[in-house]
Amino acid sequence: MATAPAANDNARPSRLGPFLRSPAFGLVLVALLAAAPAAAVLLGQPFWLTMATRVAIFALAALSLSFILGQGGLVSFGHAAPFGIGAYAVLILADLGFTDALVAFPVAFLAGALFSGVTGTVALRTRGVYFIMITLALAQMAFFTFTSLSAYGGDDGMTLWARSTVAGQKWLKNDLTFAYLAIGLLALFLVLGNRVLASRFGRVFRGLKENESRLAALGYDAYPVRLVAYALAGGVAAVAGALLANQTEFVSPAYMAWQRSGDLIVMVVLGGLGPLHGAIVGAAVVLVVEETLSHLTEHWKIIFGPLLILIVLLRGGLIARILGGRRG
Amino acid sequence: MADPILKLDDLSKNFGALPVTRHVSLEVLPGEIHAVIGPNGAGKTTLINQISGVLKPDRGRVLFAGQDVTRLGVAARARLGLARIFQISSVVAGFSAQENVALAAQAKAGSSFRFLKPARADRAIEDKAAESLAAVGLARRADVAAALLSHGEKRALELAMALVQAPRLVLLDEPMAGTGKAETERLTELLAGLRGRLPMLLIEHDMATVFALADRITVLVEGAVAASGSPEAIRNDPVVRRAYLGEDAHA
Amino acid sequence: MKLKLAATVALGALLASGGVVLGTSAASADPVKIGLVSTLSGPSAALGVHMRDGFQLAVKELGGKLGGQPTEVVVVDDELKPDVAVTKVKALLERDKVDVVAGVVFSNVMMAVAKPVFDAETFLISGNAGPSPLAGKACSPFFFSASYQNDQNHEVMGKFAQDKGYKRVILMTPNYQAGKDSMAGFKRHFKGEVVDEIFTQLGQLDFSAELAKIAAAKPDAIFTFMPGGMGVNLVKQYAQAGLAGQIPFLSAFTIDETTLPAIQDASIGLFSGAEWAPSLDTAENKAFVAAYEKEYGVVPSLYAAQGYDAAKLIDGALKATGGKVSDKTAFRKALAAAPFKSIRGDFKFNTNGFPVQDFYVVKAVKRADGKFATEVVAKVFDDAKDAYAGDCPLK
Amino acid sequence: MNTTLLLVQTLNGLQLGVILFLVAAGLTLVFGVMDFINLAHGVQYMLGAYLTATAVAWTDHFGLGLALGMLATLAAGFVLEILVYRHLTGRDHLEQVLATFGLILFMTEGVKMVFGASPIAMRTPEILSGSVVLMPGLLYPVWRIAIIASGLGVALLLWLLVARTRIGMLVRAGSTHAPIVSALGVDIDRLFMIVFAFGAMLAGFAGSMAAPILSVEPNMGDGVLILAFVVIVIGGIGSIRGAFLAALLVGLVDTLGRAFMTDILKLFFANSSAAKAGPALASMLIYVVMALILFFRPQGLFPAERR
Repeated sequence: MATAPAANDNARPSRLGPFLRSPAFGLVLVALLAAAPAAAVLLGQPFWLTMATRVAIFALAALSLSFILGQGGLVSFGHAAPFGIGAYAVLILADLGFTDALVAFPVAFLAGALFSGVTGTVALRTRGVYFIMITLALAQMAFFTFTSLSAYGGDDGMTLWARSTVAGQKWLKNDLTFAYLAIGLLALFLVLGNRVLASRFGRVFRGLKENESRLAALGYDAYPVRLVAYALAGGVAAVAGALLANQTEFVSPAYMAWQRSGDLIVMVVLGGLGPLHGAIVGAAVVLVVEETLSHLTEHWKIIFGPLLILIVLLRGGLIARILGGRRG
Repeated sequence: MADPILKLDDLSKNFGALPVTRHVSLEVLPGEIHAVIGPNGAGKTTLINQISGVLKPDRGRVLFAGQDVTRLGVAARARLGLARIFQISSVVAGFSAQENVALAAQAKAGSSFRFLKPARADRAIEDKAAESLAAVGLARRADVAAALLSHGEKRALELAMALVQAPRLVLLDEPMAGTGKAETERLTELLAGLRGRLPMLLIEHDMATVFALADRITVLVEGAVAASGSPEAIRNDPVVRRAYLGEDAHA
Repeated sequence: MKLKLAATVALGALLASGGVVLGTSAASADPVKIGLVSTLSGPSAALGVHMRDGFQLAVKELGGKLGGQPTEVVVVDDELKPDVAVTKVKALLERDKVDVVAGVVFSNVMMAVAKPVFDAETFLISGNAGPSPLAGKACSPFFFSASYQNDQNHEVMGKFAQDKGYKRVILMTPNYQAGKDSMAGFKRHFKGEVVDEIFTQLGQLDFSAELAKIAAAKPDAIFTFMPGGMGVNLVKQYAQAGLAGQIPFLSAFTIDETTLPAIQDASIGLFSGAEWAPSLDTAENKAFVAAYEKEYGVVPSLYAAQGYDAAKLIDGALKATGGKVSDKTAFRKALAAAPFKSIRGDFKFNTNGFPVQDFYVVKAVKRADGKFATEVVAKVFDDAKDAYAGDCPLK
Repeated sequence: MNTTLLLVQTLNGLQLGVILFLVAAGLTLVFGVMDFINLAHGVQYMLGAYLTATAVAWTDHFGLGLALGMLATLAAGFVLEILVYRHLTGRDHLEQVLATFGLILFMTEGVKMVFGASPIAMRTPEILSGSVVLMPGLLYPVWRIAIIASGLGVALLLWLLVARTRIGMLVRAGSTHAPIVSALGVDIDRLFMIVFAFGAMLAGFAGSMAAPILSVEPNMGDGVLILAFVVIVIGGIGSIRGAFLAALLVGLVDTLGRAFMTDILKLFFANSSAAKAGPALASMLIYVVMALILFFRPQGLFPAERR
């Protein structure tokens, strides 16, 4: 039973499982998230607004990682690099006088995609653990590069003195508007991501994860397909980074530290490595549990750590079981 | 006589100091089913890996469809029309049977760098895939995940994936390995139905299958060609009988 | 005078326009809520623990009340990650609706949280970090420091080196902004030759490469700024390399009571610049050190002292306003008067919210009871103001 | 750049390399034999430092304390293996990553709660503190020499163990042909337990040796873990020999890079820009080396035999 969960689902079709794995449920999740800011305002809980925004931002970053990791089997341990680059894109553009999101966000996407595209040409030559480590190495290079940028605060980072404008309007100054921008972008990229996965490109990309030699025998070259997916994921991560820069109004190399890459992997794995929207669940669980536990006790990690172990030992636990659909 | 679709020219390969392929030359003619047999360790799999491009020979050339492909990779050879069925069934386990065949069909039908249009909306590909599935008798299993197919069904699925690509040659690496008797018969029938339309290079242990299907047989012993000829000639070749069939005839 | 009045009026108007919404959340019947931001995890947690303990010791001594009001201290761990800090500070402001935010060990965290705190028109009392922007151009009427401006402890060492007549000095700091500021601060009063400026990696563990260079260059003294674990490693390795007796070791935020228990004997005789030391001879200080050692079993560091003073400062200001924070102008005025007896002795606020205070050279010693502590050697600056106050538009 | 300085820095690099090797050896074995990614290996290093420091303070004797500390680390290794690791073998790599990440959080926080966040001290015996004159004008800390010597000694011992004993043979075979080894009737679970606990002890030993020069604090394992991963990936996973050479390479490159990068840059660029870029470049040097090595040898320098 336990060895082939996918087999199970097919042999004994339950109505819930397939629905929870379907893109439609992803939209349900986004809708739930979208309810939080409105509830925050109605119930006078402004902090829910902050949390919902943060969840949306990290969900977007985790979603981009899930695209290559969950669907493509590319375990990047350097995903914080394009994420941080997106944040720096906003800061550096603002410094140069381009404060508009209509400029900053597309540039952030391109910068992240460019970084991932270029580093991907090297990283994608390797496999397995070697890939994990080379992505870490490349991200560390980016990290140290930004710590040495003294014009932008070096290791300390720098305050972004105002949020991006939209077509010259200071709409994003309003936290509610900003929250919906983040959630909106999450929804957009979730839909786009699912579409890409269902496309001809996505079919090949997903197939490569499961059986690369088979696809080679069919005439597919893995390298360019993976490179494009890797670059796209980098671009989306950078958009999340651009959002984070705007939310915290601060940019720092800490955004691209290796621990952050690890956090993103934890979110994706917790979300079950299955459909993209698992990343939303993973990000929400990590951030909300962290916030709740740390509010209870300073030593919250002594609870959170065993929790992670238990989740794995209990076979992926509820989240992964419901959403995972990991294929034997 | 037509030009051979595949021609191996003096192929040699060593693993370290151990020669595993020695001066092998053979041809597959259009429409022909050419079987390679040999005892275990004769270097059959190494040979097929050199043909498909997984391994590069130390010496010699591989000519496919009139082109020297010795230096080309697996994917490039596949794009030239070389399809392969693996010794151990190799399909995309998480995909449905239909999607597996569609994936194969897609490789032959335009660029895969299309990002937004759902792949399933491509009727031409889906129809071709369904047709190919029907041809191997899997029409009713189209929506089942490949992982859940029986062993024989997986082999048939692989065949469907090969067929949908309209290949110029199919490499079959022990297609009957591990299949039951009934399934072996069904598969043999399927392959026999393709005779004349599709050239095949067949590596197989099951002698019944080999002699039922092959137009020509090459016997490989210790990496070298020991004999080559019609099934009749091979059956009667004293060298082969001694070196190979003699030991294996009862197995 | 006139200008000052105008500024106060302007401030009042500013507060009146924005403070209305928030004002309601801090009704005087509720307990006073203080958000204490500190670094409690990661390699630098020791500093944050001291600061938090110092703050909470003061609250405890005051019977759990600040300004006579029941007080709730909400402690959050910034993890030394700026974005985490911002999120947690927003939680303090928006969920816990704190009246005052206090603490913050590191400058990068301070720079990240300052904006949301000021935007919420909440007072921010620094328990340690004093980055130059907040002292100068980006100073804020909502900011007060119970510590120092970042450059000052480095300036102390520069002045000390100058007074000692050292001619050739090597400077070594981590390669980040605070490190560069540190070198700049040192050089402000040191006029001799700086033989080399060595930048190390932040969080570096092994200084053998740098120490070999220093040994080869044979300077009159070295000056370094290596907070936390880096300092522990450096000092241990400095002694092992046989440099301890040879080249005077001047430092800031490197030798203090958070690191001394780990360095122990290797630290004896090494110099540091500080605005406070456990040996400082005031009645309040003696009582504080004794109480802290009794409560936590370790000698307090300057972070603990600053945390303690921060709580006392808030207490004094609340007493002056009758426990109310809602009237921002009144509370600011109360804070600016520094209405408390600092364990450091003399303590006034400059116009930019930073203290005007004395600075000392201190040195590590082993006390009679076997514990290690810093001890005042000499006063270097009297009633010192920071170098950035002139850039601050506040009057 | 005089020769004495170069010599000292080379020794320093060697010393760092030896520490890294001790940590990486266990990591690469566990990875090679059981195909297990253990992120919590750095925790063993930290635990070794804490346990030894405590034991030394308690017994007031260095040798005795070190022995006790090692025993305790070994015991901790067995306990963790029984409680956590054995339930994770054969699982997906990412699940192992998640669970061992949780273990890091738990152990780090636990140590912080027990010992406090402040770094703690470890005494070294008199004869090993201070410096010796290696050659005229070259003073070198005795403790670092002790680290290099003991590290090389352990490396030799490990080599003998792996190359000459039955269990070593099984480990080597297990890293390349696990199914065959278990088919031979070897209890692979027990083999794993032994390899794991032994690797934990090696990491703990590295932590103990590093304790007198580094600050002993709850997070000390994090940075070392990453470097150890760099080492085993450069060396080729499962290869002790590769780990040894890669550890020395990383130790030397990192140390020499930090020592001379700025000076080298000054030969080509303006002083101020060299001073700015030097430390950053030096910091990323080992990663550049790793990326280059993986670019040309995607399986590391000494890949274990094909699986």
